[in-house]
Amino acid sequence: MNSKYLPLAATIAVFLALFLIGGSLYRNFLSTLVLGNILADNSFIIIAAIGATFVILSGGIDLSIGSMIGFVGVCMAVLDSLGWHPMATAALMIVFGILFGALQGLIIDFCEIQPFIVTLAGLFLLRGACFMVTLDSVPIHHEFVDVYNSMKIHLPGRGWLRSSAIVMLISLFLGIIIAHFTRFGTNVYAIGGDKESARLMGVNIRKTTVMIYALGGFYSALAGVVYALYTSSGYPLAGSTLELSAIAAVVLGGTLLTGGVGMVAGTLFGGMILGLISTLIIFNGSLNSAWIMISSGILLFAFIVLHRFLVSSFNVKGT
Amino acid sequence: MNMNASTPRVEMRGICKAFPGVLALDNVNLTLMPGEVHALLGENGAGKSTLIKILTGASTKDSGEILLEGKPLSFQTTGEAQALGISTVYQEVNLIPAMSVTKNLTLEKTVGRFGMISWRKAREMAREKLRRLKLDIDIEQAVGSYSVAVQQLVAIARALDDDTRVLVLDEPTASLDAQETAALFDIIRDLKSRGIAVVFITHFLDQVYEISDRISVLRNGNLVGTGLAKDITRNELISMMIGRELGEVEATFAAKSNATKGEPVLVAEGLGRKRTLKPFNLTLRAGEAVGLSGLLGSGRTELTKILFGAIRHDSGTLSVGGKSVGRSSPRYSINSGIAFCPEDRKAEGLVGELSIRENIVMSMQAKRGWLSRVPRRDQERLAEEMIKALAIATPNADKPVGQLSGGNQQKVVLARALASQPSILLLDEPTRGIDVGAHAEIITLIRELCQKGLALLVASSELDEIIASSDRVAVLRDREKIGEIEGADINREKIIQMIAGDDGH
Amino acid sequence: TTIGFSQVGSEGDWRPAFSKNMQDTAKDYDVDLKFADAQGKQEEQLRAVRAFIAQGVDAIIIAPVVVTGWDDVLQEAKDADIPVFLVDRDVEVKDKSLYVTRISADFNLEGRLAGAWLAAASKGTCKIVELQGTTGSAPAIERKKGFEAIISQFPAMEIVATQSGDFTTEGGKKVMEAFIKSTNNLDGICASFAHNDNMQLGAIQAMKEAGLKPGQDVLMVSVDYVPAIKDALAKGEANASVELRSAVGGFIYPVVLDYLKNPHELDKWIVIPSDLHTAKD
Amino acid sequence: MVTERKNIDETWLNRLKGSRAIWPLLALAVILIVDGFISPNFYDIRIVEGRLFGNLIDILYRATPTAIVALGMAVVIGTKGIDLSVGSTIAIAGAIIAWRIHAGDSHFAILLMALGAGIACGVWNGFLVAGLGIQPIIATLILMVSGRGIGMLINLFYGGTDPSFESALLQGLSTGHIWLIPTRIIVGLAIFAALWLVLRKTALGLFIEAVGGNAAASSLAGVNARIIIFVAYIVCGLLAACAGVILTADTHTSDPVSVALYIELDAILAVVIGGGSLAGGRIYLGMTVIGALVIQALTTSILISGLPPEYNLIIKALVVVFVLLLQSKNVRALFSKKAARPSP
Ligand SMILES: Nc1ncnc2c1ncn2[C@@H]1O[C@H](COP(=O)(O)OP(=O)(O)OP(=O)(O)O)[C@@H](O)[C@H]1O
Ligand SMILES: Nc1ncnc2c1ncn2[C@@H]1O[C@H](COP(=O)(O)OP(=O)(O)OP(=O)(O)O)[C@@H](O)[C@H]1O
Ligand SMILES: [Mg+2]
Ligand SMILES: [Mg+2]
Repeated sequence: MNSKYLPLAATIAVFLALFLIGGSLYRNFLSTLVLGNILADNSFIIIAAIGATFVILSGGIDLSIGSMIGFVGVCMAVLDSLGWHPMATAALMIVFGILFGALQGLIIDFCEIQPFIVTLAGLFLLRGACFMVTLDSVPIHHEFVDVYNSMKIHLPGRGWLRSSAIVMLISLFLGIIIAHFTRFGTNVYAIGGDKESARLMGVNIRKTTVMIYALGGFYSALAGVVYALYTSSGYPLAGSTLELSAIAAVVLGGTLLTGGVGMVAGTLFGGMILGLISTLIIFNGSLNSAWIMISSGILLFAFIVLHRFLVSSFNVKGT
Repeated sequence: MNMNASTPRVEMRGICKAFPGVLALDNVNLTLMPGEVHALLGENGAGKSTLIKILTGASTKDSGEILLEGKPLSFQTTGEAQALGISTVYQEVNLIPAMSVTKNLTLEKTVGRFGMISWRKAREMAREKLRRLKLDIDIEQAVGSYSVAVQQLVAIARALDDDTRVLVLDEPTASLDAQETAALFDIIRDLKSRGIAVVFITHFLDQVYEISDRISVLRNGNLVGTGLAKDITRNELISMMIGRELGEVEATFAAKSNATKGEPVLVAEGLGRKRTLKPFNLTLRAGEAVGLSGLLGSGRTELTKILFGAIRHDSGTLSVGGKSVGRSSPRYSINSGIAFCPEDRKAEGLVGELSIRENIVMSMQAKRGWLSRVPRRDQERLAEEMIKALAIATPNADKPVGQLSGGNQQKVVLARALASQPSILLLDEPTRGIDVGAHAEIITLIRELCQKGLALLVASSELDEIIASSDRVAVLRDREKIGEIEGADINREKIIQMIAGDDGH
Repeated sequence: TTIGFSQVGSEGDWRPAFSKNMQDTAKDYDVDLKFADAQGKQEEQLRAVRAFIAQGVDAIIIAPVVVTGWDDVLQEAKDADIPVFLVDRDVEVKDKSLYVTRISADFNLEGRLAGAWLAAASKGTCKIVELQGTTGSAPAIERKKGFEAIISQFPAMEIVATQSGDFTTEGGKKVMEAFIKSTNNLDGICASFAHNDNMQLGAIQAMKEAGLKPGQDVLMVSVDYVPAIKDALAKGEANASVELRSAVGGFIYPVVLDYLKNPHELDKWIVIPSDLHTAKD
Repeated sequence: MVTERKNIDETWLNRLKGSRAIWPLLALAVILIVDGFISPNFYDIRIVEGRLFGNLIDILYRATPTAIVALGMAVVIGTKGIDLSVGSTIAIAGAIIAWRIHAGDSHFAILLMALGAGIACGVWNGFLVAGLGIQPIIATLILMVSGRGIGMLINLFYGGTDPSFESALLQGLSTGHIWLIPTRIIVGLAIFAALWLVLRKTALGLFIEAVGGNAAASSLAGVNARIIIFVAYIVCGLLAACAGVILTADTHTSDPVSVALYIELDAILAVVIGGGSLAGGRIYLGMTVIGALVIQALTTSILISGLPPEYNLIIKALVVVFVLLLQSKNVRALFSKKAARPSP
């Protein structure tokens, strides 16, 4: 096996191990219902994380994800109450997401300001914009939402592949194609690997950076649409700190935060591991709030250590 | 030679470029004819790399103009320059270490349609490019896992495009040995015959005369002169470059040292590491210079790193100054008086953002520990001394090292090792990219240190350097030490014979 | 009986006390409580409810983070024949039959109680500074609405400054410090209304540090009635606090268990009374 | 053979323009001037209850904990790391203070315990980053998600219903004053001076910057990169605990879930406004403090502006963008009508 697939393989192995452990501990855990839930309940995190994967692969970071999800949600809800069709607002919001991301990318490259800070300002700005749109949580009543939520595929057993999960899997496929089979994708890796070299090798840094953050904006706006349809409402505080989950999903999926190394497919499993950790804690159910927080840290730690152990032991055998 | 083609391929006129505190280029003109190999020479920091960075879109000029086949050029990115047929190999190997060889070779080159990439075609293209350089490596491995020399070859392969009109090579041969250099020159001759203009920067004068048609010399950002290679003698060339004669220094270079061999200070017995280097014995004595010779990938770098503790050995014993070392590490080695110059100055040598002074005092400071800081005044004095001794071209010692020219960066790596006042010095390709004048001076300096009792190990792909500087030569082949030669036996033929492996084993 | 309880989070002093009470009293009613803390995120809460459904609990109690977005998951619970009870905040669903009942206090009423007390105490003339809860959160919105509904009846009562203190002591203190400076030492201010006690406690500290006498110079009214505010009331540094009961397990479990034994229509809102406390209590 | 090259003159004005300090300071000045328009008596400083009192003092006073955390963050960022767990560290330190005061320990011992807890948090992060080689953002995320839980758990040790306390010593450090001057500002200055001495008068600063700039190269130069990274996280944990003492004593209560929420973002922002790069390699202590002051000045102006709270974030975002654009060469070039040159 090529060594670049090692982290991904280890991530998958640990995911399966955790899933099996959960199954042995809790009744009804080992089922397609739980698996389907994990896919659906994390679909927007994973969608946003796919965008974040590109950004992180390029050596950047995008903190505006959570706010974007909230902002898209409130806009969809408010426009719904004004009689817009959700698909129309979705299209509008995705265009907005792309433009907003592109603007962030432009500021990052043209002004030479660090992505962390530009997107942190983006986080404040979009969250503030949510409050401008509405302070209340607003339901989306359009019947399209019911149609959307009823589109699901039955899995063997009790489980469902819900519409959100389907959208997520399609975006994942798209992400994999972009990352691994386009010039743009290769340029992303190049910039993340060594920006100065990439520039000298003829990569147009400005264009690529703008496109990377535009793609990030696209995915986070899409995540916002999925979130809004999933909860059929908009809420100005929705998605707070989701950017951290998204980044964690990317990194758990084997992508290096320093850029240049990683795979989009890993992000799927990274996101599912986060979901699995939460689900395990809920199934346990006997912890108080304090222990719930502590144990998510412990499980995260356990995962990371197990992952490192697997990667290094594979490595020794491989060479 | 194809010198009568009327329009120049490229004309650079009145190029000026200033950096904070330095005028890197002052009104420089350069003309490239189709089908010529144009050597660009000059001391470290003369402005060669800056000039070609401006030509290739990697850097912007302050004033002046560039014409490509008579048409004025204005581009802002290297991508645009590449599209116009200007291919470049920059001085610091510019590849993406974490990406595979294939990807590095095909980045921003068309393979596939509609922005999609056909990896099958990409691999074909990569193999084809490497074949021309007779390089046979696994193209799916990350470029960073190969030695600097292989990376250099990959960078060259990348620049060889079918639609190239101008090929710019900035010290492509600095870490290559004779065999690879010959392969490169074959290709250059072929390109030349197809009317491509080649700019060739190097510090090896032999190579200049071997391959180039015309020569331009830069000094302190000014163009000193341009002329046909056959009209300029070696001595003229050197005095054009450094502004004075070199005869005296060159004489020292040639003279054999007569230092008396001292006590063994470093003894390796059966030292080795699985999959890296077969166990070897090696003794370094005070006052003796040992050369390390071998082909590309023969394990010179590994051997020095194992001695230094940067790669941990898994067999054999190592003793330094009579004490045996259990687990060696760079820190331990530094503390026991060993200093090491790594081969890859960008990745392993320098901290680019820190100043020259800080880089120079680093090892010395590490040796003293964090509590007893070298006083600022001493730091400055030391830095000034080193800048003077090694002729580092810089306005002051507080310039970030990353902004120095390649050769001057290399000198800083050396300066750091020397500043820690080692009793054992391990050098891996120490003079990569250093100009002739400084080269000779550095050899003299090290020779003096040897005389004062320093034990020296030099790994180099430059046979002449090895022959000139060593009292004893260890030869490596295929990650194994195959022998040592001493005294009068040290000559080109003997070493080549051993390296090549036809010495009757 | 196994009951799943999805709690909002553990912010402030009140909510952890609420969670603790729910977990502690579960034993008294022989309930196996599956507790999930959503840390203020609706997505975590949806995940918890779905996990409860997958686990096959007997009933689900939700303290919703937000009022909207519940139709789907409540429908799933209904399809799985699991009754859902709301505590604390309300939900907005198209089909009210998706949950059995809401057992909780009334935030709007709390705001009104505070407003009414202040109107009486200030005889209808009062310039007020307000410390809001987290922007956009249901209690902040409802308490503000209730409070304003009352004071709008009195032309001489008005809110002259309002800021968010995020329901925290630290936030309340920072905001009050700024108010003190922007109103020239609370010149002409007669009352401070805080959306919860923690913020009010912070405000009290800020006033004391600025040499003001909270409770005397300025009337202090807030919501929650946590232990620390009781001390403040006793010392006369606060004047009134509307109780939001945290020991409500005794209200909630009987309703749920009773319903499980004997499913029947219940009122859609069983109100837990809110009392206003002053130093006299 | 030292090159005699025409050195380009650096005028006094050019040097000032080129200096890193000028832009954040300018931003601070602009914010303070705007404040003067918002609130006419903004600059008044009086003596109340035996200490200086006024908006300007308030900015210093409120900025102190953030600045202390930001100094620690600057050290970690210098090693090319990041510490997301500072908020959790503050929560843990605070919970320990409340717990031990309830248990009746000596308050001086409690102070040491709180600082010790910060060191322990730093050791843990350092172990994950330097020992296990986990990426800093993820390594510190572990403590970030669980640290506040640990704080809550500690509160539960004594019932957890009323975690408020009184302590003359700790409150003296936080809200007290020594001759007119708030103690915490003096504490902050002392910490700044101590850190400056440790970094600049020993070789630690050089080592940290070297490791952050190029870990491989500094290892080969004999610097023990692991230990340096370890030390950086310990310093950051210790400083976060110092801020934790001040913040907890400020409100006399332990509120692990919401104390110092998002302080990690403010601290990172302060470092960056102060010219630090998240790519590591440089530590600017003074500038970091100025960064923290900019943030606090902004927060204070929003509070006194009288605008409804829903505008807070938008204003904060716009000002942050403005401050950063001010620092960008290309943007300044655009505005000074010179054609913007692409980055070199
Ligand atoms: N980015 C930069 N910032 C500041 N000064 C620079 C920068 N790049 C180059 N210089 C300076 O410009 C001068 C010319 O450097 P250049 O790299 O062109 O030299 P060179 O002739 O290629 O030398 P070498 O033989 O050592 O490679 C040097 O003094 C160098 O310090
Ligand atoms: N010509 C080559 N063909 C294939 N692999 C090579 C070649 N040269 C080097 N390598 C690979 O590069 C890696 C590094 O080699 P190493 O550092 O030992 O080279 P070296 O002996 O120090 O030579 P130099 O310093 O001239 O590069 C090894 O893994 C080796 O397999
Ligand atoms: Mg050069
Ligand atoms: Mg080598």
